[in-house]
Amino acid sequence: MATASTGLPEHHVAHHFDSADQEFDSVKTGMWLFLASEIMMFGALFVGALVFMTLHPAAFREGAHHLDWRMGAINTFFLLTSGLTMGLAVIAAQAGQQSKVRANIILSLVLASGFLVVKTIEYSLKIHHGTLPGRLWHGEGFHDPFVHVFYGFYFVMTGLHGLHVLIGMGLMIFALIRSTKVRFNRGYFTPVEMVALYWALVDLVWVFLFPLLYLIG
Amino acid sequence: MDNSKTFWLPEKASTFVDTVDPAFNLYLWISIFFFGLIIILITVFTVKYLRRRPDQLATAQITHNLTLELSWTIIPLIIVMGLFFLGMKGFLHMRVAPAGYMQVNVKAQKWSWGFEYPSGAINDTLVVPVNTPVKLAMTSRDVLHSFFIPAFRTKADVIPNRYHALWFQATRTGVFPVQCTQYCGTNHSYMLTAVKVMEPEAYEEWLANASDPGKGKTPAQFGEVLYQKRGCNACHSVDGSKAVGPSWKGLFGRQENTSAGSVMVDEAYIRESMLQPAAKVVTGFQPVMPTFQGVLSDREVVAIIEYIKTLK
Amino acid sequence: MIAHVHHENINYLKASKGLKNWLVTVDHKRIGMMYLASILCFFIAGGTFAGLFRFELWSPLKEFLTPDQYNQFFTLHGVIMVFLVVVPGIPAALGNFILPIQIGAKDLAFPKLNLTSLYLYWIGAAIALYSIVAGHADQGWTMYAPYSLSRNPAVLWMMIAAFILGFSSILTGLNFIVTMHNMRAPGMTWYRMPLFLWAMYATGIMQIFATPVLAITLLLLLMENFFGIGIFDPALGGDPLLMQHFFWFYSHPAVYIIVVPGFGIASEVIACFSKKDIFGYRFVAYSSVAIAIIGFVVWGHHMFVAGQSELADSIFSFLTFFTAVPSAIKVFNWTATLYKGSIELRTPMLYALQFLFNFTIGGLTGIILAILSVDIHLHDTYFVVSHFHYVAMGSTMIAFIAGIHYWWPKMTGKMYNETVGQIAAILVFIGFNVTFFVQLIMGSQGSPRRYYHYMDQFQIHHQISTIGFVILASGLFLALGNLIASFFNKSVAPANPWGAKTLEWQTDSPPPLYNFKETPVVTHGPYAFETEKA
Amino acid sequence: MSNHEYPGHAIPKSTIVGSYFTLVFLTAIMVGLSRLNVERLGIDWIDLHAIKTCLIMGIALVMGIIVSMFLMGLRYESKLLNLTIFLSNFVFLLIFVLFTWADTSFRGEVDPSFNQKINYTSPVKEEAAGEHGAASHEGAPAQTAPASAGPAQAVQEAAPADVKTVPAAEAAAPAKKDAAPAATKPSAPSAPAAAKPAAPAAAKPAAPAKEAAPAH
Repeated sequence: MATASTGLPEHHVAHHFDSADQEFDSVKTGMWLFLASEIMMFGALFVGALVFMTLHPAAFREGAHHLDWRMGAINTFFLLTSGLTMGLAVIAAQAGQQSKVRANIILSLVLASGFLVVKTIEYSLKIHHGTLPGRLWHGEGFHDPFVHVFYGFYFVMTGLHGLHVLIGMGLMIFALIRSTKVRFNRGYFTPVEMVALYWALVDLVWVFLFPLLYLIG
Repeated sequence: MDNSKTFWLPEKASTFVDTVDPAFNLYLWISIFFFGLIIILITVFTVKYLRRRPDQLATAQITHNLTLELSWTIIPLIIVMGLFFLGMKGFLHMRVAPAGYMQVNVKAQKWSWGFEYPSGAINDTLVVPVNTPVKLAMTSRDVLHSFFIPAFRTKADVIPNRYHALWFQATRTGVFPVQCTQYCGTNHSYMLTAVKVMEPEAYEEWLANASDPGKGKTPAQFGEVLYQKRGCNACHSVDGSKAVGPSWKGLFGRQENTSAGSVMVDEAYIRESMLQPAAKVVTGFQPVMPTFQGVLSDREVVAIIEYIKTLK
Repeated sequence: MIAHVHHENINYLKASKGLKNWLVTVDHKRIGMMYLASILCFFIAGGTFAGLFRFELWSPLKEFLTPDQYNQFFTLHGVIMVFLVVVPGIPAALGNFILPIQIGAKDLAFPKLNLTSLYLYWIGAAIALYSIVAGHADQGWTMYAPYSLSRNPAVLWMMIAAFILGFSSILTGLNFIVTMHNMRAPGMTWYRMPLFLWAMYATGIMQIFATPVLAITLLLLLMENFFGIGIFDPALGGDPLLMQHFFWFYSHPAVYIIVVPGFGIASEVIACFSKKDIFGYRFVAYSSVAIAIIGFVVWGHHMFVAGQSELADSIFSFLTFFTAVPSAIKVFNWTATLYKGSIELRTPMLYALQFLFNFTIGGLTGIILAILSVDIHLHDTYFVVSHFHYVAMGSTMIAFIAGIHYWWPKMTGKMYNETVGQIAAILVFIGFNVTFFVQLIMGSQGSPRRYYHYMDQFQIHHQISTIGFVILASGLFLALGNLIASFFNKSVAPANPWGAKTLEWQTDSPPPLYNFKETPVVTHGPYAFETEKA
Repeated sequence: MSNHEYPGHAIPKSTIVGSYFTLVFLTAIMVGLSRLNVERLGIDWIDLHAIKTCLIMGIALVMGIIVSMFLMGLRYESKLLNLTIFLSNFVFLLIFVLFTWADTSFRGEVDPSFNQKINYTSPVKEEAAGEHGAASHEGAPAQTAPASAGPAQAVQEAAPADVKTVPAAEAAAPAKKDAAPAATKPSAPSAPAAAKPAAPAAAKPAAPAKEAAPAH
């Protein structure tokens, strides 16, 4: 076990659990069930997009054509790298290196905010071009009468994903606070593991969202 | 054969009756059999094994019997599969109109039905010849509605911005109620009309004089016919009583304050209120009136205005 | 944290005093009781809305409600009953209380998450009540586009309320599944768990995998209302049928979330009062999970006349018939449990037999709606209204009341008056069947649902139904009064008044803070815990 | 696998870093593939665009598997519970999308006029009005037109093919009925015809037959 240099209190198992292992398993399965409901939520949006794609393929292609794939690629890079740093944070937590955990989480926060910055640039470009969903639409040079529905889907899906990036960043800050309150070691690293799981889900959703919206056009 | 109402099903008046009723009655007997079986078993067991002494134990702890379990898994499965094919065969017959059908356009709007015949005749009740397949191309002008004729055992939702088809073939003459079954707002339960089935000759004669409703009538009389046929009566009264819309009695020449200031009710205001109803809404009323742009011809607009003038 | 002195054996009601302790408790028993109180209040509220328009329908003419008020009341009746009473109903109230005790655990896996789900329920309920004040929500609980796209503020608030209540339901399901996987008492394998828990497990699956799709449907409806994105709105080229697909993909599993917990309670009560183990334990357990899975593939049978393609109609009709098989297995197994038993007709048993009667009619009237040709005639008529009331009210609520009566001594340590309970049960049985059986006939005669003004020939049916409502309401209030009165009698109920054989009756009632003095070790089946009847 | 006195499993650092680089590499391939302009290659006997789409989604699927199996540690789980939870998601979503497609792409088999969308307004402003069939504006439905800035471009649709304002005499005799409904088309789920591009009728330059409403 790493030396208790940080002088932080040890984590003790909640009263209704019998062992640390049972607690960790329960928390992990609970997290996976929560991630399942998140996947079902995004999945329902993907189904909506797929059905719209088959109903109006031309509109989908025209809409996707006007998206900037470079911004999407940069965002993918940001998310994948922040996924890496969160994975390294978990390994550091298991090794009991408290400061390394904080460093990795802060790095992930920076990369995540990079993602949001690129996302706001993209949104401001859309607002500038006027390609906003429904009533707000005042885009120029579009032919297909359903292209505004594509942007409806685009904004709902990337907006909801962006919201989940924000939630993920909030959870990272929670993990940072926990890292100052309790010592992580091989026996207890649950908060970092769960935040990393949640962040990996945000990656997973983006990995499917990026090609569907940006690349298929 | 007896076409009147039975205990479970309404009167019989279309070819679909011999698709739906036998299936309904067959299922009725299946469910009576199973319901009776279970209720008799429950009452017999309860009475027979009632606990008479407080410490009386169960006479036998039988907890499973595979053959019994499999039997009440397989038998219901077979029954329901039979029901499925019965239902599907009848369903396809009810959805595919035979060749040589007569087409009528149905326009549903909030709380009234409009029927348009290819010959240009318009009516607020559906008049059809007997023993000829009729296909309705239905569309709605605002929200979802549903065209349901209990006597014909048929129903189809009416979807805005699309044509949804429904066909039937009446087997006897008479007037059969039509109801809207998809919730559509305040007067959803008043959105009623009727199907009038006539002999072919009587139908042709009706169609002839219905095709040009204005023939041989003064514009005011034609306006009165339109008041009925175009569904204006659904929202505007002619006896001064306030309905969904303002009453037409004594309307012409009156000063009305509207959402766009006070206006003298003249021909231009009435015409504008028909084509852009939301422009000047009389205060105290909701802007729910659909537009009649592209629905009323100019002659009809003039006729209605003349009719309003006569209502003092 | 206030230092409150407690050792294991004080019962949970006396463990800590004061409203504050109740509102921040993480004890599953207290959360279950708070859920039970809220759900019964909303049941009364939903019932009064039903009563109001039941009296209005006494004659086809206007009695005392305008058409708009009638529409608002049937919408509120639908929303309150579905989202606030029967969907959370049995899992949140009885499940929260009984599940940890039945598997011998000290508490659910995530007590704080359980409290969060209770607060989400209360916030959602508050917003739903606010939408009554905010305006007139008259779009029905089904919120079909394009009628629900009228940017009516009350409708938008109701959508936000349903959105939040959905998350409360997800968190409850999540808690149950994790608890059942990881926190069973040593020695309790899956087949040594009582059937109530199998029902909770099946409900949890549906809650986790179906409710998020409701969240997306409501999100898209809100986007459609605010920005007119044109996915559902036909005037903008959207497809109202797509909205119905999204809505029913959640709402059909939701009706199984409503009824499957009722099966769980029925299995417990019938087995206990005929002094026999349930007949065909594994078949009944598997049929609960089978219903949960099949519940996901049949949603299209709500849209046979809505303009769906004929291929989809046939697929959905074919798959809907498969739901008949697990239900038939359950009904036959319950009936077989009575065979050669020693049946004692106490109040819970009266309600359980009544559940069996109503669910048989509910199930049979459901299967006819899957026959494609007959459904074209029966769809959206009172036949459908009667079918889902036989299942949601006649099966689920009656099983809920049976469960409350069955576990009342365990939950409160008090005993209710037996004869008053039996009278109430009979009144409820008569009232329910008079109210809803006549609606079957009205529906097949072609009377559409949600009608304020109906054809004269149906007046007699509506009048009988209203009389039935009066009997049903009186029976329900009598039962409620009987239970509340039990708080005031002094005698403490014995630990196992019915000689039941499941684990939760081995601890004393009301149970101590951590349910058992020491964690029990399970060495045999779920229905073999022998304690002599006190 | 996980030694029992320590909870969870320690995923080796090499796996995490390795999967990260694989993911970045796959992203690069995916983006490169999407930039490939297949029309230029001139191969028309095979639908290159469809293949490109399948390849891109295939790579996305592989990336998804890498993220879930290695980064999220599903591969190292002792119990299969979390994996079943994860996979059953996709089973339910597959059911959802397949049955919804069974509805949307097979509509109008019996009655083709059901697929025609009429009188819908689209905020997308149209430069060349003619390009889209006769988008005549006079039939624009003005019912609560959305207050979108761009003038609502009304797509006035042809009435269902079989209702033409033909002289009354011919009305009864259904002369030419191009939407002749096929005899009871066996709707057994045989291999569906190539997924009919359900492009809206707007794209079809149908001869603009007037609405069946009486002549204006």
